[in-house]
Amino acid sequence: MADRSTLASKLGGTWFGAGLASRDRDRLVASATLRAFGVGEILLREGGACETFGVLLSGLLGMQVLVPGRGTVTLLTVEPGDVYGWSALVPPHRSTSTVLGVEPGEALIFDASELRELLREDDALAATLYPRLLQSLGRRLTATRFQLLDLYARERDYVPW
Amino acid sequence: MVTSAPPGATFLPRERFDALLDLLREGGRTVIGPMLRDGAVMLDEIATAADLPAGWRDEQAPGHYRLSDGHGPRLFDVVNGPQSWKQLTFPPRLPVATARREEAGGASFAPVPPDPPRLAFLGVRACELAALRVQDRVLAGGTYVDEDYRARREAAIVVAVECTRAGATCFCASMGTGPEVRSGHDLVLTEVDDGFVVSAGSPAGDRLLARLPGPRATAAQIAAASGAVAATRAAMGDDAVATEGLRDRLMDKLDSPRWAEVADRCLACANCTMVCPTCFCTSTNVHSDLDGTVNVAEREWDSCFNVGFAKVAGGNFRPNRSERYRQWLTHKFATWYDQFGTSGCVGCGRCVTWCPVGIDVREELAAIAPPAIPVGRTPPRPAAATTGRFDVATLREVHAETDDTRTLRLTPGDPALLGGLPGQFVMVEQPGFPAFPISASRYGSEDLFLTVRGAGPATAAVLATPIGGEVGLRGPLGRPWPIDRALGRDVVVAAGGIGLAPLRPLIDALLADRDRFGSILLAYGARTPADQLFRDELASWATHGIEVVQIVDRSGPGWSGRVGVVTNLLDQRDFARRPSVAFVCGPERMMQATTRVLRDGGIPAERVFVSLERHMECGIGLCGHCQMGPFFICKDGPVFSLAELGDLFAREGI
Amino acid sequence: MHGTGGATREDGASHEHGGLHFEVGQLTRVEGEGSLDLRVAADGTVAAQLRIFEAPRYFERLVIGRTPDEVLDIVARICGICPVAYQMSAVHAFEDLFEVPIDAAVRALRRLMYCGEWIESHSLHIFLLHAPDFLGYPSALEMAHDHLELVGRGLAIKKLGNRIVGILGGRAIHPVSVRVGGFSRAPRAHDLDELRAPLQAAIADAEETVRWAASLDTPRSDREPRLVSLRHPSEYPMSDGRIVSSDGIDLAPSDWGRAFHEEQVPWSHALQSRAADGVPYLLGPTARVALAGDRLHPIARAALDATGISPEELRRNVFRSIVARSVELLHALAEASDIVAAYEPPAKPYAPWKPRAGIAAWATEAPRGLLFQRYRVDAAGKVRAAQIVPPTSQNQAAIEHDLALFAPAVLDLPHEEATGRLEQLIRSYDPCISCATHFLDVRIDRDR
Amino acid sequence: MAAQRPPRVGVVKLASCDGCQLTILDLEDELIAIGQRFDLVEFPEATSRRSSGPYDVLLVEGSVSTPEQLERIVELRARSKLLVTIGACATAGGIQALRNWSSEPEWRASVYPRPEEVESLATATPVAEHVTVDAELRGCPIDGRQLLELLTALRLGRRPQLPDEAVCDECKRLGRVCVLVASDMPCLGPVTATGCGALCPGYARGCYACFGPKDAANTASLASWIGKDRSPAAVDRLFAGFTGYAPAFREQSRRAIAAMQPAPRRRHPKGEAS
Repeated sequence: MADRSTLASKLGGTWFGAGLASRDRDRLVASATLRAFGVGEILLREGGACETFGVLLSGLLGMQVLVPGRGTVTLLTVEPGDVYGWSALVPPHRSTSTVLGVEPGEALIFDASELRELLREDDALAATLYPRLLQSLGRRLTATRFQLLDLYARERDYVPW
Repeated sequence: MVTSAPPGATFLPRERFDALLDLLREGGRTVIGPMLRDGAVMLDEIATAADLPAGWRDEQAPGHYRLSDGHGPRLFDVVNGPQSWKQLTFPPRLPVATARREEAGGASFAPVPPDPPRLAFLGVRACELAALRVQDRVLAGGTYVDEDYRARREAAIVVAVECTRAGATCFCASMGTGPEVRSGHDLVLTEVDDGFVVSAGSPAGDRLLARLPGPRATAAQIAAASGAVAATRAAMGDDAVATEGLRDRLMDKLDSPRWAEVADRCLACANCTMVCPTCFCTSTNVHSDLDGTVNVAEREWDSCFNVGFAKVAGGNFRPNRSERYRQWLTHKFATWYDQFGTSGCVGCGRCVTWCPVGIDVREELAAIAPPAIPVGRTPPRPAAATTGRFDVATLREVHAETDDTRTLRLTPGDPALLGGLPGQFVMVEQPGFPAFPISASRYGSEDLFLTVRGAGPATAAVLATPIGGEVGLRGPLGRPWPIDRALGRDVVVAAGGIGLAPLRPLIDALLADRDRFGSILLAYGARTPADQLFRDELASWATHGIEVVQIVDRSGPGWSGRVGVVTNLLDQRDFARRPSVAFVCGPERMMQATTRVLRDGGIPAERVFVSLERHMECGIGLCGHCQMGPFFICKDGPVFSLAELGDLFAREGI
Repeated sequence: MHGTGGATREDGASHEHGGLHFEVGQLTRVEGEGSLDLRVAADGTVAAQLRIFEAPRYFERLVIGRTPDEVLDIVARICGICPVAYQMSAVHAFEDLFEVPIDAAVRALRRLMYCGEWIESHSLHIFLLHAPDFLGYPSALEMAHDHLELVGRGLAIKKLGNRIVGILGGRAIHPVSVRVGGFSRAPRAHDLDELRAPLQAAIADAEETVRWAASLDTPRSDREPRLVSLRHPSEYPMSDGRIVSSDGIDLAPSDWGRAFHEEQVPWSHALQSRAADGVPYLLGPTARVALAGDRLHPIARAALDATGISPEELRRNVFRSIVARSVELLHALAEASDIVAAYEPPAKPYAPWKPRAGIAAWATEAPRGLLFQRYRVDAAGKVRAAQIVPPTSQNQAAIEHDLALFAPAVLDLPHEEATGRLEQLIRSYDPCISCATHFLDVRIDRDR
Repeated sequence: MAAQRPPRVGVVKLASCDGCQLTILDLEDELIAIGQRFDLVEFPEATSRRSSGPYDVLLVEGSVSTPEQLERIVELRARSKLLVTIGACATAGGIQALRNWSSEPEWRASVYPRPEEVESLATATPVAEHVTVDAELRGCPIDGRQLLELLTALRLGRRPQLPDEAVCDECKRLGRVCVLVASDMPCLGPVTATGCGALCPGYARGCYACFGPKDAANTASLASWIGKDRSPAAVDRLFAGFTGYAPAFREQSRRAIAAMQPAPRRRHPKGEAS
């Protein structure tokens, strides 16, 4: 069980946490814990209650959805420094995908209800945290659009013979 | 304003005109000049003065041309007809190369050597001389030279005629090209009441003039001549087009609503480009016998107004009429300056007269880009490539990269092709099929590696070459990756799909001098794991001092790596800590997104380099197809810095 | 209905109520689509029905509301094999009504153009369509394996015919230069020079062709047809003269309707033409050679005489039409050569004209025979009604008549062979079934 | 490259004048060579050999204008690897497609004494309206050089090089004088696909669009220019020619008919709003 200051500095070392005032970092990590995970270890389950919000410190996380007949499909991977479990902050607080380890690593995780409580009473903190969250979601949205564009697909000249 | 006729001018009485023709015909020359045909003045062989349109005059207006006779004895009162002299210096059709399939199964490729006719051009107007000067720059003044054009120019004598009448669509005075004849001619005639004041403009002209019978022109005759030309200038006026700062005014109006309005009238019929004396765009068709044994590549005039002009496999960079009209007008009056240091318009007025629906560039320019204060702009860096040469390479080995992409190991007959640089390309062909551009994916000591994706018959034909079979190559062409810019700096190499192929020789070069560069990151995005190129090499690069990060759009069996797009690999990074350089290659849309992230990450536009794709047909900047704003992708690129491209990158319809 | 005909035919002879029903599926090596139905009654008499299932194209309706010059472009499309013939009948009809004076040089060019089409059409038929019947091949391409010289000669002559029409009209099929009053553009003198040498060579080839055609052995066939063609005081009939027949008809080319009329028969899309008395009549090379042989070019006349084939044999044996056609091929080449040699460009390629209301009608000699057109024109020169009578529709009754006469001789042969013989007879007429898109009695002014 | 077994080629016709298939026989210099390299298994106009398929390549001439032809083209498509339409009738409906603007029964009645005995569809339509077409040769008739290019491309397995530009491109390359600008003759060259060799301007007359509309033809602009000093009906007749049913020209007719007062000469084609 690492002490608070270590957690705060780990948070500060990530893209998500970089530039947060130390006061804010301390308030955030007050309810945070470290979680190590291995390959294939599930951190959140699609459709399940999303009770933790996490910042990836190392390793790689995959976001999967289940397609009957095709099994689980990994749609996107999360890079260290980015976040997962945003549903913890947005109603109805259910995970939109299954989050599991792709490469072993460590995440800084926050209890959902405590984090929500904290952001409710600390408007200033909320005002700095939410834009970062939206930036991360925005990137995922853009990435998904490019995946849809299927940019690398071959554009073949139609020639019947 | 006075004409160039010096005191030493000769006077040629009109009834003695045949003496001049005889002189020009000496040594078997053919005289080509203005002759009446089908209600217009066309360029044809002039046997005697009687073939010239004596007493005829033209009435010209937008979309309107009529001739009438009975206007006295003058021979040159009709100004420009629909044909310009490019008809003779740059023929509408020309066989340029042959490709043969040999009995043995081999192949041979050869250019067609120039064989210019010996001509005398009679009646070249000032605007036409300007047009020839423009052609000289475009076709014979750059890194690459159209040998056939140069030969035809050198074989021709130019006899100019100063205009003593202006057509209603003429605006040479506005473009500063006439009506006075100043240079580019061997002889110049100015027609007065009873004959011509003749003077020379070159040593060859001096020699001809010396042998031309007739008295010295009197001061009165010379005064009459210059007076007539001055009157023409006055009649024409010089305010039809405000050329001052026109280039920048136009380029600032790429979004003008007027483009759409003129497109409603424009037929995209290409007449303006066909009659234009400086338009030089061409396409090449391959004419084969039934068995594809003998194949002749024939070049023909093409036009940026034609729908197929900017097409590449699966797309068209200029699908709309408004974009094509904008391309033409901005090229003529703006980007031409960037490319050739001169206007592409000489004010001959043909595009106005011969537009079937009477669109008048003078009006369009005034409406789109009214006069304003000029702003400077730096022209692009010249191409740093060797001149393309024809060669036959032998196929040694084929390596399947993916289901539709193969890497060919070829031994060129000409070692010069191995002297190419990372990022340069070669034109590849099989007899009977059009040639297409492929960037080298590796330079070996004896072999050239090309990674080709089957996207149509031409690529399929090359991929079908048997081991030991022959492939036609021309190159190396284009501007390479500027590796020197990366010395001592961190390097980001971002590749999408088969975009990794043109980057591989760059990576080879970086590894060869690994210690001269800072950190090297290779971010590679592919469609699926199965679509990755050079899989085993990706692994080995990772063990040789390159951080290799791979990501795929769609996960697949056995894939336990990253899923997403290349930007995901870069958008958390801070490139501002140390000076970095980025080299990016992939689909255009991928490059736009990636370069944006790189710049947000702190790499300046001058140090972000991309390699562009366009419809490349000649590979040496002479056919016009691959034009993008002020650039020819093949000659000025394909590698560009974002700074050079400016806001042209990612703009639609350019 | 589509039989498959020829080598792979499935349908055959079948007995029905005492009679024999015999069917030749889709005819091959003819232009257009037709088939043949023979009904042999119990008493042995044969009834022949030539079916033409060419889809109707309503040309007589398409030209309504059009100007004369537009009509020239439209009627050419009735037939890709003889477009010039359709343009010639129409242009003469309009010029006759509008009284347009035609320059002598223009008239010569028109004749040259018609010669070109005769050469192209006749050589196509002789060498590519008909010869395989006599030599026993499914097509000229197979025939070329063993008779390369013959096919090569035919193609060379055919190419020359196409070239003549091409020079005058821009292209051999649907030429573009014919207009009321003359041509939109007349060739310059030297434009025709390229034809001189090839024409001389082709004349020699055509003389050889006449000998060859005369030497072919033909099935027996005997008939006494009524013959109809144009006849001109001095020229071999093409665009001028009078309509004459072997039994005394003598009419102006505009008066075709006085002696002939059209009927619709239930088994065919093509209307059939009959003489007033209903007796079939025969058009084309055989008729022209019989009725105007004395107007043949001396070279052609001599070649015909040298064959030793009697006028009776030539007239009565339907299979001899290939000889008459070869003689006309030679004539067209010889006359073309004369015209080229004497050519002086006209002062103006066409004469101006003014429209006027009335009936424009004319008949000219298409390669296959008399082609008649009739237009009702309003004061503005627009067509209000049209009648187009191609040669094949006029020959159709004669073909059926000859088939009925000839059939009994072959009905007992193996089906293949019988089919071959019957097709050969039909091909002797060089039927152009694609032309069979023409109609009777257009009602007037329906158009608003 | 060249196929080991010569491709089985069929040539068939629907409603047409036979001129396009005759163009094959008019390749006099190449005909025999073509016969050696292609197996002409079905070509009724030229050979008694018959085959109901399958075909490697089927060249189809003519437009679909009878119920029987409609059935037939569907069967033929099923029996053909490649189906290539040749000529204005097959690719645009041809001159007979002008009946699509009128009442077909009325036309039939106007030309047949016993119309009920003639089988005919209400419209004459291009083949591509009924089955998939792999390639097309335009023209009325098609151009021999383009036909040869198609056959060569087939044999070499490359794309045939068929121009998609205006007649004007070719007209200017050949050094012809524009009849529209210099003689005020109505000419459809600027909106018509080339391929004919700019024939008509070369013979001092305006183009009448044998090859049909070029890609993205701006018919409205040309029509209004030509219409400056001509009646709407005259301009309409110009577009209502051998490829008048091609979409771009049909659209122009729609505009013209809508603009024409009083009642137009032609009604709107069936299946199109007035």
